[in-house]
Amino acid sequence: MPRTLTYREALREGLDEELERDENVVLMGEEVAQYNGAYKVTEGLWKKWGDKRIVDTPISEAGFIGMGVGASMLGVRPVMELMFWSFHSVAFDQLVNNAACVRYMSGGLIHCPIVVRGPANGGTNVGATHSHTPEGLFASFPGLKVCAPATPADAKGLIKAAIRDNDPVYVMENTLLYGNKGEVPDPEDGDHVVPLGRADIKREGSDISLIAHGRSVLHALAAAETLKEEHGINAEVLDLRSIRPLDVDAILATVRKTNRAVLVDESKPFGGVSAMVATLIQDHAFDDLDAPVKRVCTIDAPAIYSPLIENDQLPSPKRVVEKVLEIA
Amino acid sequence: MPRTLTYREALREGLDEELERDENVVLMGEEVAQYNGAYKVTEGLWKKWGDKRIVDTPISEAGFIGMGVGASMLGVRPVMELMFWSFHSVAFDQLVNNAACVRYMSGGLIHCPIVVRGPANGGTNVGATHSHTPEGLFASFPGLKVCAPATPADAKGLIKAAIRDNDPVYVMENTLLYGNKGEVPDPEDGDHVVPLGRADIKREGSDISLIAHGRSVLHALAAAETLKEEHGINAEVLDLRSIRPLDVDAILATVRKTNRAVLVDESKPFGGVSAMVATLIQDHAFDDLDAPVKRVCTIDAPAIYSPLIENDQLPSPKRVVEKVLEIA
Amino acid sequence: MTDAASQKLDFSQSPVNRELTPERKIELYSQMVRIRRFEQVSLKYYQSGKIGGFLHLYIGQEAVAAGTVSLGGEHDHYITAYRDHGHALAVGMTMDECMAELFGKQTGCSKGKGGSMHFFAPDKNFWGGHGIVGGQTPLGLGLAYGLKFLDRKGCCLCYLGDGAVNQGAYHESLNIAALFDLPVIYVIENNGYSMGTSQKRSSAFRDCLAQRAEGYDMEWDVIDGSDLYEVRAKTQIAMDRARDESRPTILEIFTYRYYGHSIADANHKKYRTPEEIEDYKQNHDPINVFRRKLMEEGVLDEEEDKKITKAANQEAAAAVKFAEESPAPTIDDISTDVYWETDNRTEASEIGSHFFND
Amino acid sequence: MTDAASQKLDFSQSPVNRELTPERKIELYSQMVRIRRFEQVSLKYYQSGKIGGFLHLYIGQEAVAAGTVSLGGEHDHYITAYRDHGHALAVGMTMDECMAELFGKQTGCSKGKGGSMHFFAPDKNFWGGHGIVGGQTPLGLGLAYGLKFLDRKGCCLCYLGDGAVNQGAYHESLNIAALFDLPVIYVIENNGYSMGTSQKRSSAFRDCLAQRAEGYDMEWDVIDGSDLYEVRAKTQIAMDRARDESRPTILEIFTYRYYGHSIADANHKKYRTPEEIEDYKQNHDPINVFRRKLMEEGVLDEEEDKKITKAANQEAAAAVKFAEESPAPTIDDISTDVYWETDNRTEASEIGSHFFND
Ligand SMILES: Cc1ncc(C[n+]2csc(CCOP(=O)(O)OP(=O)(O)O)c2C)c(N)n1
Ligand SMILES: Cc1ncc(C[n+]2csc(CCOP(=O)(O)OP(=O)(O)O)c2C)c(N)n1
Ligand SMILES: [Mg+2]
Ligand SMILES: [Mg+2]
Repeated sequence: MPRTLTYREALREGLDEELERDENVVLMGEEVAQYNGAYKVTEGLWKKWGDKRIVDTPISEAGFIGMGVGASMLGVRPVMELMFWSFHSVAFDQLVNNAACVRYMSGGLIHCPIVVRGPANGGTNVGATHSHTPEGLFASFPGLKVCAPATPADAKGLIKAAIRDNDPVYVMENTLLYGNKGEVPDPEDGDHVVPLGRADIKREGSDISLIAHGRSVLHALAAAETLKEEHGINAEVLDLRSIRPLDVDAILATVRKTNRAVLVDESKPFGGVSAMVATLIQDHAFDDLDAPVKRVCTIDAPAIYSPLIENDQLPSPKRVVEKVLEIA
Repeated sequence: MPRTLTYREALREGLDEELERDENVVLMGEEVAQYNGAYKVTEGLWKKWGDKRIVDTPISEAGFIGMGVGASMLGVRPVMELMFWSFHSVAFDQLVNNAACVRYMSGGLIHCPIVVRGPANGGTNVGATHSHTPEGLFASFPGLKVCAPATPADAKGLIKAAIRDNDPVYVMENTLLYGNKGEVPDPEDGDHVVPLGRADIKREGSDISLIAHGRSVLHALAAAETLKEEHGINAEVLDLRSIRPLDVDAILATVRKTNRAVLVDESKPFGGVSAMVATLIQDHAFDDLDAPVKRVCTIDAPAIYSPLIENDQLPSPKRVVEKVLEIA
Repeated sequence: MTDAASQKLDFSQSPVNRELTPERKIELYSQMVRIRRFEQVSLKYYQSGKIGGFLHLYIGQEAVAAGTVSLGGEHDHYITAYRDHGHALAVGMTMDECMAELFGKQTGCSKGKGGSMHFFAPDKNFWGGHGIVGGQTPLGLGLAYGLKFLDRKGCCLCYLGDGAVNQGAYHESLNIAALFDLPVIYVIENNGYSMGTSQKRSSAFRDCLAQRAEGYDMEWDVIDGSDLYEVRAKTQIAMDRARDESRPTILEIFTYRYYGHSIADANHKKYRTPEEIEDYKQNHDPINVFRRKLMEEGVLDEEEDKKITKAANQEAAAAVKFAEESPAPTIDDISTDVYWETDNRTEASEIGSHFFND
Repeated sequence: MTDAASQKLDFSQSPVNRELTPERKIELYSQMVRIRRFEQVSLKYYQSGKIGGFLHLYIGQEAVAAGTVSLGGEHDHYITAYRDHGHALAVGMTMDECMAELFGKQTGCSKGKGGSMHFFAPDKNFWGGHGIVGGQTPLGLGLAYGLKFLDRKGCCLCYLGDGAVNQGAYHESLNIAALFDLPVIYVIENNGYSMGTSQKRSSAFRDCLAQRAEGYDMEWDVIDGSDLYEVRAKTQIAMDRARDESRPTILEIFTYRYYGHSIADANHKKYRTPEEIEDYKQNHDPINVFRRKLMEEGVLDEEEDKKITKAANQEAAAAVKFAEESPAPTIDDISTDVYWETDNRTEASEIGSHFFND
């Protein structure tokens, strides 16, 4: 029987279940233990699991993420919180060299079962350095896996899959989704794990495909409603959920069905996940396309602070609708 | 009267001329002064210009690149060498936050006229951590500019444009090109500056467009010869030279002329410069395309060490020819 | 620990304090009052939703910014982290431009693009306002490098928190500062906590955090941040060392913040005892301490004090009005201030695409 | 400096050395000879073009790896930078797999994927071989964290160079090591230079680099790296501290490399005087020093010595043969060892695209 949980609670339940399942799982990061997490995702876990399993670290992202990578080589399963994914910038070497390459450089002798998680999004008026959306960036490094859940159920299912995965998985959450509610399967009905690499059709449609991940999925869904009501356009919404592995089959299938696609992606437009998806679509569904693949991205500038305008810099249902109307 | 210089000499001449032109230009980096540079690009400059203008730094990339950014805010013009661009990973925050965002976050009160330069390429058997090609990665950050010269003349012209530019410019050179020779205009015939943002047709053709940057341009040119000789295909080769600003007009023009494009890009295939170029082409030249835009990238794994196989992981004329034949 | 020791010395008699005129003392006092009032008002508007993002209040730490900046001359520069309102007002920024920035308005010091964490005033030698913990420490080094390179006799005061000392960039900066003999002073504003983590839980150290300087053969000192006179007296020594000998220093200034890490920090009464907070307010509040001293010295009286408070209140109220009435940034504003060349419509900016919105 | 002081002590009589049997002493000596011979041979094949990339020789530093690793037990782990051949052989890797790795062959320890800088043998507690300066220091911390978490009584020896101490990641690691009481020993192999830069030109410090430990309230010691007995005696103390008290240490071992930074370094006779190099070879060569001691002790004679050298020569020659005859990696090999899940063809690996080659 599904219950309603917030995205935050769903993540926490996933973490808690994995802490229970495997004694080698350890959560670490800044303020995750005694403070209950800057965004309260880990609330109550320190009290329940104690100092050994839930660990506060100094503000030394390179140090503690590298430490997690090293510990994982010995069999520990660290789940590390970046208070903001934006702070990847000070731990980049550990994230893209040590975590991503140690297996390869050792000819497969080592693997590195870590999870790094935290929010990666704009929209909270915290400015340029705190609003990075690096899911496309990390997905470009072979050796890494990346996912970005949009709903509470996916958040729980993906964090559990990430923890069980034997490769490094970077889970990109979203501050603006933490409070969102949604149905999440009851643990009594079995383990709820969402595999990496499987996209999900969040809305069936026939006229155009809206392909998105993370909070942009919600914009796509809202846009689909408007398109239906005001323009009689029946949009399909595909939630990628996982960026690498990527469900290329699902992407091509929806495009082959609708012959048109608009990609919604909070990345900046040079690159991002959507440039890769557009490239794949035009390559593998060239003859199925009735129009160019279009994208709705963040307006191309560092993130503006002003609460009076920041939302206009980001993708929105309105901008999605406008873009669809250009090609539909 | 053009002379023949190596790529390395051309860069050095460009640096030397800018040191002469502007007393605020200072070269810094590991081993750039007394050791003459790990790859000898700066050879002789310390002897000529002395301790104040050519500065050896400790192995502290975050420290000295951040230092350069700070000094540039006061009016110094630091040109910083990363011995390998791969070492961006330990200075990432300074590169993508401080350099890229300080102008924006200050509402335009500050600008940051720095240059960061060094080799960014695979092919030298130095393994996964030393073979990154981050030109697409950095181009994705608004506030940054990126270029990647393929010839001695472009190397000189672009490094000079980069130094004069008032925004941060990241110049991606290539270890395997340093020894290549080519004609470079004589300083007596005037200042040789190649503006950022202007692509260059390195070979005229009519049947297909090969679009590349850096060493991949040479692969494209070699492939074009084979295509001509063995298959009667007349390929046009467009050298992007600058990744951001990007010469979108030139890209679209060549595609509109040939109706087919193969992009050659040493990046890993998830993302990279080529995913962005493919996205732009299919978006803006949709009706001009007779076939999907194809890409030749590095095989999707961390860089392998083995000198017996590394070249096969990278783009090569052979792989370009094969790819062209798929769609021509 | 240092408190006890430093109580014994009367820093009001240090040369740099002895030379203060009564007017200047009043100015310094007013400065602290203004900073506090500005923030109290901003707190109110943050809570009413007019201000977005984070709001990190400086209340309790005023003597650090007011004291150190008061020593600066033409070629002395400042850079700090996200808890930057105090430094901004101390260097002479107006409440208007600061409040407008918090409100996200076009008239803000950063045109509404930076917000609370990113105040800037290069014309006043103030280089921000930086959000990435420790990320400003190489920039501060660079300002010092620039001063030396350009042959200007000055120094850079680079502020950071007690939690920031464990960032790698800071360590790299310390080594370069000492190795290159750069005129930078790292000022650790030690308020005892980094978010909810006490100094003891975040740093391993022997006597204090500043002592790590010894590993780089660098000078250091510790300062009681509740005493503006002490802040000035000891900072002056470091600034002289920087300006005259081009040598760096670490100063660790013990201070305290009354509010949470940011206003979003609802936990701050959990990780600190009410007694601890109360003790600071009662016995170590920098404004109270200085007020008491000035009254003892006969420089300030009740009436003057009230006037100062009233003026600060009025200034803050006017700043709110200014901010409220200022225009919001437009969509077009999002795309400016990215590149100098495009902002200045130079020839270079006409070549190639700089932006990829469509 | 430390040389002079340490000459006075005879470390052969330290408990950990007194308990050495003659056989074990010969083994340690042979170990150093093997390391040197392996590298001399690899140098030859590098010059003839059979080996690609960089070749950073350890010649001159052998007593560090041989001495420290000789103290290790079941739960002691090792990790180092790119100058890793010595550590690899010391932990018991075969010359065959190491030489084949240099030749870029499938039979190499990393299947030809890592090369000289990236030797690994997790089954021997050796975790590489890392090319980014300082990048391995948080990994070493993590190995120590893992030991403590998994309740294994052991320690991690994490080696780095004198130039690497100025990387931020190292500093962050030191703080965490001390704060969390982790059983890690940072071994600075101070060979006086980082590429062409002398220690004095790269680091600001008071007495020595290890002393920076004090800033983290951590123990430290300095060691003469030409004396294997001293290396063992002093490292043992740190290892006991790690294993028994779970406390970290920084050891700084003074040593020297005879060759350039890498074999591509044609400058190395410019930044160092021939006298300096000659002095080390004559008076501080770890193999010569130990040979002399063992001869004095009557443990080794000329004949045995010749046998050892000959055996090492033969082993290295056989390794070359093994490497030469081994198959090269195939194109398909490029795509394995990226993900554990795809290598193991798990169910997860069937879902979605992991690779984007077409
Ligand atoms: C690299 C990085 N990591 C984490 C954060 C989140 N964060 C912001 S402030 C802060 C605490 C800093 O404490 P301290 O340095 O003592 O300064 P204070 O807030 O006390 O002034 C943290 C963890 C950040 N902004 N940057
Ligand atoms: C982050 C980073 N910066 C620069 C380099 C290039 N580099 C490789 S080794 C080296 C010198 C290191 O010297 P040291 O730590 O003393 O070790 P040694 O070579 O003497 O063993 C440099 C600059 C690198 N590999 N990684
Ligand atoms: Mg603090
Ligand atoms: Mg060294």
